[in-house]
Amino acid sequence: MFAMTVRQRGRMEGQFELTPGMHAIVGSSGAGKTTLFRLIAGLEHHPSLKIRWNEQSIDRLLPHQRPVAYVPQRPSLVPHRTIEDQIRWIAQGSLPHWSHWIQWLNLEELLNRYPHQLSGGEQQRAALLRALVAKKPILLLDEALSQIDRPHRVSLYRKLQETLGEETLLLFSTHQWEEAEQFSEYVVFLQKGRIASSNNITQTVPVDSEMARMMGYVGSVPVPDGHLLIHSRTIVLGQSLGPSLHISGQGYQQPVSPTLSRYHFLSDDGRLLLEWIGNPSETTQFDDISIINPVLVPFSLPSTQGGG
Amino acid sequence: MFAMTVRQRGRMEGQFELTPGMHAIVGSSGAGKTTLFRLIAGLEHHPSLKIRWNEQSIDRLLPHQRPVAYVPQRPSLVPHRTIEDQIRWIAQGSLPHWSHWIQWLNLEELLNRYPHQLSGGEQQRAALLRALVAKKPILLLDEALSQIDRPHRVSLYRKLQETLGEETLLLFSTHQWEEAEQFSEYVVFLQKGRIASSNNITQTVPVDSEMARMMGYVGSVPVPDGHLLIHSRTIVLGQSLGPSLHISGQGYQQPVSPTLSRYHFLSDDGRLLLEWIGNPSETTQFDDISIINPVLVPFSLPSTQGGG
Amino acid sequence: MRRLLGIWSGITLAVLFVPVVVLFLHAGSLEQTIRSTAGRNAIEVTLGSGIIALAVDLLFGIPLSWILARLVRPKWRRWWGTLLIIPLLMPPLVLGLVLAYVVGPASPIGSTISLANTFAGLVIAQIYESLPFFVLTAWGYLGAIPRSLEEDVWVLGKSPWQTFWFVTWPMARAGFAIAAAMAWARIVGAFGAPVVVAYHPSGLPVAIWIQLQEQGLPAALGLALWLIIVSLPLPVWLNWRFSHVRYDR
Amino acid sequence: MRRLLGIWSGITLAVLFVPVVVLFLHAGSLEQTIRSTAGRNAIEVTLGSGIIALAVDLLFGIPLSWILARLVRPKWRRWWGTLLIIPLLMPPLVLGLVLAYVVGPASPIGSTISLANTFAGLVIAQIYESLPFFVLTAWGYLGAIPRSLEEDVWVLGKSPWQTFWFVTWPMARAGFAIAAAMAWARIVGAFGAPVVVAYHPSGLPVAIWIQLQEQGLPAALGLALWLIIVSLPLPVWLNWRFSHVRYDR
Amino acid sequence: GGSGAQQVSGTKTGTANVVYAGSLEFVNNEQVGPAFEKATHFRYQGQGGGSFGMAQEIKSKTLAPNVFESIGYAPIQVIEPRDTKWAIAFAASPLVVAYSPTSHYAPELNAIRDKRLPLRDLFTLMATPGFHLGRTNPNTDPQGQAFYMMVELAVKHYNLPAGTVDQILGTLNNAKEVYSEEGILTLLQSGGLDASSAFLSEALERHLDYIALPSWMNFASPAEASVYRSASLTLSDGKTISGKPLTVDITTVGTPEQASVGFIKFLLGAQGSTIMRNAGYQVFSPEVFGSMADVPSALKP
Ligand SMILES: Nc1ncnc2c1ncn2[C@@H]1O[C@H](COP(=O)(O)OP(=O)(O)OP(=O)(O)O)[C@@H](O)[C@H]1O
Ligand SMILES: Nc1ncnc2c1ncn2[C@@H]1O[C@H](COP(=O)(O)OP(=O)(O)OP(=O)(O)O)[C@@H](O)[C@H]1O
Ligand SMILES: [Mg+2]
Ligand SMILES: [Mg+2]
Repeated sequence: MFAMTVRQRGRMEGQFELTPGMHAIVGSSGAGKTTLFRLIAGLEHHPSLKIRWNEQSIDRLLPHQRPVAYVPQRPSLVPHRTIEDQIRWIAQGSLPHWSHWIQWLNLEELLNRYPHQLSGGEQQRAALLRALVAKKPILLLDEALSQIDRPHRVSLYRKLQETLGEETLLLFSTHQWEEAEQFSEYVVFLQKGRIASSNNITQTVPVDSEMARMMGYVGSVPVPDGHLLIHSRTIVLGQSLGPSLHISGQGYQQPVSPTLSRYHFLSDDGRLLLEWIGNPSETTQFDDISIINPVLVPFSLPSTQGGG
Repeated sequence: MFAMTVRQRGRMEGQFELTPGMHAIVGSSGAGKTTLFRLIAGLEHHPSLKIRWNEQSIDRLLPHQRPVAYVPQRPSLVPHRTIEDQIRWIAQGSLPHWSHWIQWLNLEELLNRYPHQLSGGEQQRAALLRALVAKKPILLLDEALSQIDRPHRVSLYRKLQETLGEETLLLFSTHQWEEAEQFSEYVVFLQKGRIASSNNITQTVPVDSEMARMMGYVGSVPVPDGHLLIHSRTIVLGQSLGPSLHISGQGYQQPVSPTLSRYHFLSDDGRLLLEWIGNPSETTQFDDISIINPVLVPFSLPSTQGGG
Repeated sequence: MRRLLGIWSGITLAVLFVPVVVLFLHAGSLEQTIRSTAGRNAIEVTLGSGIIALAVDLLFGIPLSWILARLVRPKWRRWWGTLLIIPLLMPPLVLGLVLAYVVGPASPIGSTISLANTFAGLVIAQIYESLPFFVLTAWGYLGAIPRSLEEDVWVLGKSPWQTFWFVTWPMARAGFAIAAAMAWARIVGAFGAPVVVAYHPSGLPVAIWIQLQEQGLPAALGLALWLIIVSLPLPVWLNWRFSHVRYDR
Repeated sequence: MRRLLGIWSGITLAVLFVPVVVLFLHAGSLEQTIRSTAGRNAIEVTLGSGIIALAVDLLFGIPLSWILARLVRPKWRRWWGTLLIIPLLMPPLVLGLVLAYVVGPASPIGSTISLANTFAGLVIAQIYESLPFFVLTAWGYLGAIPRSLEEDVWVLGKSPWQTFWFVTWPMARAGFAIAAAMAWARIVGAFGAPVVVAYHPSGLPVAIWIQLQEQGLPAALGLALWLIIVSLPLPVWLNWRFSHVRYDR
Repeated sequence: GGSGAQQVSGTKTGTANVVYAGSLEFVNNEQVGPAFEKATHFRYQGQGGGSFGMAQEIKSKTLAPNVFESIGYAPIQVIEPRDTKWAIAFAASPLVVAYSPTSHYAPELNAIRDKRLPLRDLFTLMATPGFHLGRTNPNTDPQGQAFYMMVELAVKHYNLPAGTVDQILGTLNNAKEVYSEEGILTLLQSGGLDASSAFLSEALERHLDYIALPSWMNFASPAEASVYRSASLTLSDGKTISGKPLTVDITTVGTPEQASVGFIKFLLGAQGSTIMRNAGYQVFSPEVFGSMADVPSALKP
């Protein structure tokens, strides 16, 4: 069990509890993800900080004494040691034990190189392995896979999920909401230095429009109890089902590539209501849409995405 | 018109031509994207390198003489100058002119900070602005937006696309195929130091299974002329349309979150044929699938994703 | 461990300061020293010649160290390093004896205009005592500034020259300041070479020497204390003004 | 611009090497010098005492510079820098005068055992001439190593001590090597302090001085050339072995 | 500045560029020099250092004064015959034993100084193990030679036990007590030495406590030359030298110029003699060494 509380005004405030497993930290740029990780890892301090792990208080321990391994966002390999040297150093000698991972991460041929001789993604993979061999029960990945291509990243997450020990906690920050959805049980959502929510992923409801947009919602419809948020993936084209989930209007599809289309949906009086990117479909024109699993929230999202 | 040829065995080989506009460089980790950018920017050299821009040869110019602005993959701000100072320096004094961009990138309050006081994504936004104010006709973005959250990144790409001058070339590398699909006209595909293909995005056909996987194809079906690649986004559930695009079997849906589902599709004899992540749908069980816009290629992709 | 290191460093500091403390304890009257014309002259001579010598060090040393740090191929670095150690190892006394050939009456220069026992001769002696220290220190610092910082702005259209002033110089300044402080220490303390080629005009170390012969130890130490006092402001200012640019998180 | 800088640096190098060349031209027979017992003794004394002094410099200087670079709060850096400039500015001659108090029988140390004119006295004189140069140079280099390099492995379970050896030390070595080369130059060239407190056993600079009086300039310069020759290998080896760790792309 | 090269200056405004033994620093720099400048229209520039070292530098042409003033004739012989062929001795500096008032032995030394104890006791005291005596290198310094021979003379004179010379001095270049000329009085003043050799002039300038020596052993009286000659010393290079007065010898370097000759003339004159005497030197009528023919006529006695 991991529990954290902090009350550092303007920098990091809030608290959350997590069970072992794989969980995501989500928040827009500058929300405080890195700050949170650095607090957990012991690189930043605040008197109000309380961290408990398995009933032990760890917030007064020095960074190297904490049960935490942390992969920062920026390149972090030791520049003047080969990949093998530094991984072996962290692993304290037992590399053969890790040969499966080395192979899986495609690092075999890179082991005797220096970090500056690796590409960005290769460095990230090496840094990940280096953190794994530290064998700490808490692993923090701060956008640590951001420079690895999508399919590899996805299989890496899956692999991590599979090999995670029973008693291990993996926290990762990501800018791809789908990855949080796919691979985390809980999501800790940060906003301007506050821990805004921490929920089971299947129950996560956006607390404000920023979070909603980050989660991929593209618009909202006012209903008596609040607003219905619309996610591009929950839209079903054409007339459908129950009246509360049904929005009337006309839409058309604009193919972007063989596998991607842009959709525009206008109200009956010709106003652009929604615009989204999604799967191609067989119809280029359609009447009305309906929404699967609508999410009801007390705030509204403009129907088209704004800037910045 | 931009044209480049290089024949450096084992490091970068091939050639391509591009018209002004916004184009993506795609390739898996270590494929050579950064190397390509550094060659264009003049930070790396090879005798065989030829680069022409508007009928002028630029491959013998020093980096600062080239009509190129380059934002590298790693943090690249000048560490001991405030954001404002360095942007003003590159812009040669005319910052007010850029206030719209500063606002749009949410940089107003960060201008008088030093780079180490910014979050990763904030640094990337500042670096982008710094490159924009250089006002070079060729802009190279090497995963320069990788640490910005999805919705902001998408609107940034859109904004760049809109404000791009007639005579400007913007090359960006990305690990998200959808972004290439959405925002580039041409895609240059790199593979192990080779320029493997450069095509109009709407005509891009994967040249091998690596590229196919990167493009999001999740499986293939053998047909007499080759293989039909299957993209999760082109799958329509349930029985449908023409016979060549129709695959029979049974599938079921597993909801991951309110807006995401995992699908499994088995052949009639019970073998797992496909597995993909996609939109939720109203049916949890379905018979058969059909494919929209199938892509025919001479190689096959295993029906489930492998590791690494 | 850290505690032990702290104690050990405390001891080191104490050891380093023993001579300073002894100097304070045993120096004769400061006031009396400064009242003597010879003492005042020596201070003026040392400051005047020292600032010129330091300026020349910077003028010669900054470009050379920059060239060594930036244009020398990595594999040649060691050779250049070795080469530069040779002038570094010339002891002051030997420098004096050798410079006597160069600036003295017997040299080609000296036969037309002898620089021995002139202000210029003193400045030359000081330059030779300090320049190798400056170049080596500055080179090392410049070499520690990552090349990529420069590349990152070249590709935004800034020339190497512009880049030097905006990017490299502010980072290198801290190194140059330390290098200059060390050069300055060599300059104001220069005795071996000046006592041979520039007894006149007497800078402070030679004046201390003369004072020692004439008046004995306390008077000489009084002048030595003045040396510390008058030579301190420049390096302190350098250190204060151009102290380390820290930029990592 | 670059061309101009190149030419200017060439001139600087030429200027730096004038004394070395003159030394070669005017030095008496090398062979004869080494045949004299005094000459051989001086070489042995200088190398023997010099290596001990350098070892002490390292032993004291490395921890102190590390503490200064790592544990001193940034806002206090300037104060420490100022403090350390004071011993740096003690000229060799003044050090000699002051050390006369320290090593003589009048001092707390000296009252039990006088160190004047002993091997230990010579070593002490050399240490005081070189240690401030070592500490300041080494401090500067250590300060230039980003803190984040250490943090990045602490968070993988490595203690600061382990981190020092694996991460910091190899990067700092280049700086320590240059600092040691400079300390060594001060040690082997130490004249001002030894001539006062350690005329015996005569190290090379004092021996050169005696040789000058007994045999004249060519013989003295012959010994000076030996000084360069015998003192060169150590710093060259340091420079060769621990040359800059370059790691940026 | 400018050490006016070796051509004869036609006008009277030249510079006397004097290189002298370090022990003459005070008297030359502070007294003779200023008085000379006031009395004549010449300028004065002085430079002090070890007599032999300076001589060697003049010989190597790295130093070009026009007057050289040394302790003893031997350093001047180094630059003969190219730069000069003669020297004039005109004063002598008495040897004394300077001591530290903070020494353990200060009471006895004070008593000897005040003649409450016989001078003989100084030598038994100096022979005491643990007595820190300082002297200079006889191989490079005339004072070092004189001090060595002074001890010899005293031991003989006072009929001290045979081993006493060795107990006091040890070997010629005894590493325990031979210091540099530049360092020796510093160590004495810092308390590092109990006693050391010194010239009377130095002891006066630096306000040192010292024990004066009778003329037969202070190497400053030409009248006692025969006594001095009875002592001898074999240097490290095998040369044997015998004692002679520690005279202040002066000569011109290169072609005599008006300024250089003028300086020597001034020094030999009444005003110069007074200054020298007041500074603790014994002044006697000038005596020429070397080639009388080459002495400028203005200086011939
Ligand atoms: N200095 C070097 N020495 C040897 N190989 C190198 C060096 N620098 C890069 N490489 C190799 O060149 C290949 C291309 O690297 P590059 O950085 O261009 O890849 P990339 O496509 O940008 O990858 P990523 O998406 O991970 O950033 C990689 O396999 C890398 O290991
Ligand atoms: N040294 C500092 N001084 C002042 N503000 C800082 C400092 N370091 C970080 N910040 C601010 O704290 C906030 C949180 O930064 P943090 O790096 O934790 O964000 P993040 O969520 O990791 O963002 P990103 O996704 O861009 O990496 C940002 O607004 C940043 O500007
Ligand atoms: Mg961050
Ligand atoms: Mg790359």
